[in-house]
Amino acid sequence: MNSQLRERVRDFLADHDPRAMERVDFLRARYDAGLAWVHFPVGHGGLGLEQALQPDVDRLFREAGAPDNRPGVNPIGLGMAAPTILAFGSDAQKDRFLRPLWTGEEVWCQLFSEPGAGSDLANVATRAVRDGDEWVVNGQKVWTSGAHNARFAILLARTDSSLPKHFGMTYFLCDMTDPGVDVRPLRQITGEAEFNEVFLTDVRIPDGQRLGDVGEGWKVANATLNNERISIGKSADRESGMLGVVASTWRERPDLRTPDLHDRLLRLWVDAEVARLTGTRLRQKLAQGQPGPEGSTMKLGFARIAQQLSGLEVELLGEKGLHYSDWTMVRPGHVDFNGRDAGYRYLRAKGNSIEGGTSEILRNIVAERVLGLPGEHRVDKNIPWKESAK
Amino acid sequence: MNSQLRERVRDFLADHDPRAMERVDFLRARYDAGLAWVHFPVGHGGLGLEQALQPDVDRLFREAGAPDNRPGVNPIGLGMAAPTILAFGSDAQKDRFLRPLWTGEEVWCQLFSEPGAGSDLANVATRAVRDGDEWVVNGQKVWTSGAHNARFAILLARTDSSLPKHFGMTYFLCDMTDPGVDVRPLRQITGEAEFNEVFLTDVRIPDGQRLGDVGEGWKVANATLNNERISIGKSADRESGMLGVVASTWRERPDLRTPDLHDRLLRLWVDAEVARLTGTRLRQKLAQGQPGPEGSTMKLGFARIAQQLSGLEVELLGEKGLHYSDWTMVRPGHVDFNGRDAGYRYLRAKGNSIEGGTSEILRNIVAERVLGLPGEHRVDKNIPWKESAK
Amino acid sequence: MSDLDLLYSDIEEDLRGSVRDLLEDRCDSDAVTRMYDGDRTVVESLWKSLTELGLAGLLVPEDRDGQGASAREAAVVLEELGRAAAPVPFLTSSVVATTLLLEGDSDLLAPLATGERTAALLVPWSLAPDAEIPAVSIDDDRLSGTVSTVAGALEADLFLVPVAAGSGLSVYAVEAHEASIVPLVSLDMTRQLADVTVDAAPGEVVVADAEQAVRRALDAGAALLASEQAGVARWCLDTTVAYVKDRKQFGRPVGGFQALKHRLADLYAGVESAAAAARYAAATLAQADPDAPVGASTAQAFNGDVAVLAAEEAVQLHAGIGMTWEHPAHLYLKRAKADQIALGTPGRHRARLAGLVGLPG
Amino acid sequence: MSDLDLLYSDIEEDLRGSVRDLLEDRCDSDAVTRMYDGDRTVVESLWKSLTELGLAGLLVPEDRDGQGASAREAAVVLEELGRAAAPVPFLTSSVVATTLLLEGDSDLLAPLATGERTAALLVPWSLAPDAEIPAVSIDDDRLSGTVSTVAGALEADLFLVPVAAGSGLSVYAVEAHEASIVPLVSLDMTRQLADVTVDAAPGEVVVADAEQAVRRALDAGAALLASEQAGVARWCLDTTVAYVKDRKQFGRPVGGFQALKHRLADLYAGVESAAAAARYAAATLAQADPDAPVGASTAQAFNGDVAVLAAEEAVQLHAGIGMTWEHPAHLYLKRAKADQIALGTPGRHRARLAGLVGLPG
Repeated sequence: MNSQLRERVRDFLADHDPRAMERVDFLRARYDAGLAWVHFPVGHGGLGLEQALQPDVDRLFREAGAPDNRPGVNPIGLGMAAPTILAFGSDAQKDRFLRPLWTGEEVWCQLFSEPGAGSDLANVATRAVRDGDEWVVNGQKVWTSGAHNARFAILLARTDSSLPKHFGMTYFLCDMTDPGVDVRPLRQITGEAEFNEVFLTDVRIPDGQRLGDVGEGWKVANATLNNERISIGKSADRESGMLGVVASTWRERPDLRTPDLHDRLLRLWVDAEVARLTGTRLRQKLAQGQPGPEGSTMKLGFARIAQQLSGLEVELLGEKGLHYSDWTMVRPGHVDFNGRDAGYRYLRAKGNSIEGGTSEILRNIVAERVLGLPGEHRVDKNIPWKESAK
Repeated sequence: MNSQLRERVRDFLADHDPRAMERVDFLRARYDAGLAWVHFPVGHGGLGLEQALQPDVDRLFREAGAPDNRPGVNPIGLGMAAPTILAFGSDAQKDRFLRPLWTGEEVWCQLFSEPGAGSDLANVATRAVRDGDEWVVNGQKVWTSGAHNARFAILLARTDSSLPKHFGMTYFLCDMTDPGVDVRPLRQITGEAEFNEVFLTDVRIPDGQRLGDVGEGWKVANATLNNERISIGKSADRESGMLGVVASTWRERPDLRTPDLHDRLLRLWVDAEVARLTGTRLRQKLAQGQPGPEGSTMKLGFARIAQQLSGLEVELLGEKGLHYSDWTMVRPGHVDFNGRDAGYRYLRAKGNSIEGGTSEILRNIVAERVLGLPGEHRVDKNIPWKESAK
Repeated sequence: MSDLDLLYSDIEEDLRGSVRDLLEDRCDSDAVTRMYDGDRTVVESLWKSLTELGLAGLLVPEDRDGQGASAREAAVVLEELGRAAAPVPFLTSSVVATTLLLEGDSDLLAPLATGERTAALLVPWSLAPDAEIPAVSIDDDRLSGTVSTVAGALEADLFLVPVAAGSGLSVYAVEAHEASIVPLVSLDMTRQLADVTVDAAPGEVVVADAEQAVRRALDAGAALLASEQAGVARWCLDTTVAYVKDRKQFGRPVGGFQALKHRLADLYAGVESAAAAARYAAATLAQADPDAPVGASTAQAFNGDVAVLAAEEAVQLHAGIGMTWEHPAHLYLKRAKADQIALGTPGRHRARLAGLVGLPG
Repeated sequence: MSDLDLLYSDIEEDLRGSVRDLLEDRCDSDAVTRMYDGDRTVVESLWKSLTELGLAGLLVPEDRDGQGASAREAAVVLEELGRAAAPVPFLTSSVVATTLLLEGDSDLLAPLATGERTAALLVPWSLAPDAEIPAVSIDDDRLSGTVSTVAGALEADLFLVPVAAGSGLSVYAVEAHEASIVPLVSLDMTRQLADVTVDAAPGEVVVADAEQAVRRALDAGAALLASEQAGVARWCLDTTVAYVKDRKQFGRPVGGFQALKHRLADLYAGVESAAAAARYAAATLAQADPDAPVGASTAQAFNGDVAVLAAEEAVQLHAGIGMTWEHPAHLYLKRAKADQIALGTPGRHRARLAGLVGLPG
């Protein structure tokens, strides 16, 4: 690590005692000092340095006992909204939104998916009609995690249905406290409601909260999604995650072991370990500035391994695998994929190959962008959206 | 079984002592008595009865010590050429070809596939140009089993390249002794040459050996292929075929057993047994007159199981699995899929998912014809063959 | 060997039609889903209608108030019950408990056959036919002990209880009201399990020297569970095929995308094979063929996994909507996963086959 | 823990470039295919060229006439050798035999490093690093016994022979001309095996008390075989992707059919993962990390199957042409299948991992 940067952190901590300050004041000061995300520009929480330096900065703050910005509470904001606002926002938008986003004062959610626009995200039907200096938005969004806690949303809406689907969309920053926004919990197969449906009825968005040009929504949304897809997870220890849970059960319950389950567990141990090494290698490539869409394969493997491991665990537990913790409809504050019981893990893991891009879509992406195989025949590519089959 | 039919066989055997007659004379007489294939019409080796009665007739002849027509030597003739000639042939063609075909005096082969027309069989480029009462044929065929022993071939050739691909083909019966026919062995990954390439240079075929109308070749060829694809194999005993070989090795060599291989073997035992039961059920449906394209699934399963079993066997043998019997280029008289050593079985089984329709094509057929899912986008369907991408 | 008939007779198809009509009428998936929130009202009326069709007595001879049918017919009923994820005690009472009582001469069989009473064998639902059978103890003619994760206990008014009697095993009948029943939050609430405790409960012997009889009852359960699994898998396939024909993305039905077509073709092959495996298990059971245990374990080893695969593919290919509470796919995923463990996992049945067909490890 | 570097240094990429150029020049697939008909002329000149690059001595310190490189560089060479299905004794002589000699102070190491001599360890090629090591017997300083299916014996002029010496094991060096060598018709003729018999042959001890040394040599072989397998898999993927882009059926490239695209996407993920697994095995071996045995067995368990899958998919997706003698795909199928057994099957390595990572059966 850059010794100048280290010194800057040390100086900041000397001037700001985390134990003596209000949490939010400390975070705001850290943002203003450019130590929030060092790869962001000066004036917007950063210093224009390499992203690879950030983990060390975070470590220094952690070691000093400083509060963090609770990244788990605002993943959409930090991971998707912030880089998109940075790339496409006006100075006014960056000034208004980035600081409270980073400090966690304003949590964000994502209003992209719709019942008719899942894998085919460019098929969004939610309309935004211009009315003077505002846009009037009507439609239904789905699979919105954290909508009930969010202050703002990134929103994709159709502004011109006479154009082919990819060209008639615009990207907005939507205030979730608008009276036209109705958030309803969406119950899942696990019994709980981690996600929401969001109904938008005459929601009025100032034109100043449009991100990018009118009709440029697809381009902006893709920038957002690329931030999602290249996220290849953190460096992980051996046997972390789902494997650790199952391996513990295996070690603690010799009575449950059978040769069949043993070989399956060992295969999955190998798969998970190799996936871990593959992730390490990809991160090393990224650090050397060789990122690429091959990161998509990580999510494919993660989903498959999590599903097979959790399925195996239910079988391994046998009689106990027939139990379930609780079917009560709750809205979990925090989703722990490895939490609760084996049945929960089994059911929840089914979502791993659907959310954030289905495994089918990811395989298309790998085949076309990495291997260069021909794309699918696109019947709806060049016809007005309103005339295409829905 | 029909007692009248039983009596007819008994009467025939009383008049024709198989021990006292020349083999070929006996077979010709059996054909003339309508006892060759009882579902064929009277006059062409049959009695116009149900096909389901044939196995019992064959059994009665077998029990009487009568020679059979060596069906293994002429599978293309009996299984594909004969029903197609019956369905599309003129009386003269039926009279000329069916009897020596059934008796085995004339063996048949199939000239359909070409280097550029594998899964896309309708893409044949071999040309047949009319010249008076004859057709002059030029082109190259491939994957022709038994070509070097065959007297005749069923041949698909393009007679009009200005029509879309499916409409410009015609079906012929080709004399393999024509001087323009050049048969060359095609060596396979097993080392041997089970198949041939056949080069056709100015081969002259009389118009009287055209089967079906000019331009009707695709329809006729499909009738031939349906005869191939609904073949769901004979009733088999448990642990027959590849499974029997591997199970024997397992029983004889306790020293080779490991828990990993044990569970894999048991899985394949179950898969093979269930495939056997599925075949039995399909044959029972056929006997009740409920045939259907679901028979295509049998070949899919057969190929997968044979490949996995033979792969397992090589691993099971370990050190011995690194041996191979013989790489010498030979032309086997008879192909025993389960013969020779484990390495041979492993390599040969790779063909099971390619020959007679690849597993990919069969899955398309099941998806479209059985499940009714939409067909592929066909870019070449309505354009002249000569203008389509090759 | 002469092949057993693996098709359905006209009578069997008629039976299927009646059961299917009734289930369409009285077993809607919303009512079944409500069981997960504790509302079990659908069970009683549905079971009553089914018993009125005489289904509870299918396996019982006519002279003991039953229908005198066979495992073949029971298998058809189970295919339909699986297809509807129906929450009735047919498998636990009319197959497992009934098969056990058929081995004795208890008067309790007749009321079971008519549906007047409902019984459950007190064993863990995960018990394989060749596993050690847990038994309660007996002292002074009173039974005491706990049996965990029992299926069908919540619907039963009569328990058949394996009791350790000397070196062997006897089965006693105990009135349900003599036992303490603790319902469990279960992975599959359409077959909710319970822990059952008896504490110095009175009972009467219904089958003495009963170990083999219990194993045969469990084997009958395993053989016929395969038909339920085939039904679950069939529903998943049919529903998914219908959905992908209808659901459009990128301007075309997603069922036209070849990767999905190939997966569904493979799944179709699996479902057809599961039907054949289940049919063979039922046919060998129906005629007490010596191959019946091989048939049962083969079908369990195969169908347990196929039903899970079919349900997993249904969820995946329905994508988002398949993950929701409002779509019934989750009922089948939970049923399939619980059925995979019921009466022995596929791995357990493969291990049993190793012994039965002479392929030791 | 600090992550080991799993990428390639510039020096390693340069090495790869030299090896690849040489193989493109001197290892054409027709010449390799002719080995199946007994024509082995390609081996000697190819091996000579490779040794002239100094590859035989990669693992040997500079003061013993080697290059002083590490397992990382040897792994890069093996990726390229796998990619070309090259028939040279690099793995057997320059990795396994060399690693073993590095544990002693034999003068034989230097001529191995320069390529002047070539050695083979006399063990069956299927032997796993943790298996019992077969040994010949010794009587009056003369060695007698037969070792079957030895790899690299046909190319070697020097054999390293495990000898049962009292309760332990010693390794002796024996001149190849003192032994009787029977070439075997092998599944993979590009690494043709032989049975080797010594009958009262003279030899000299090169490593005493050698059991652990032999195991370490086999483990080095297993760790680096994973790179060969990654190379085999990479060739299969690359060649198949190129073919399906070019091959048209139904008027369009078959690589545009989604079922094939998805299979190739999955295969790509497998090949990338195999590369990472091989890299970790090489990195831990290079710095004698205590995790090296886990790295080797993980890579063997994974890459053995991926290489076979890649070769099988290559044959299947080339369809007819992939089944022919004239297309090189068969060379890779045979190499991959033989490599799956070499130095322990994937199942064998999984069983070993169970012990190494504390997941007993």
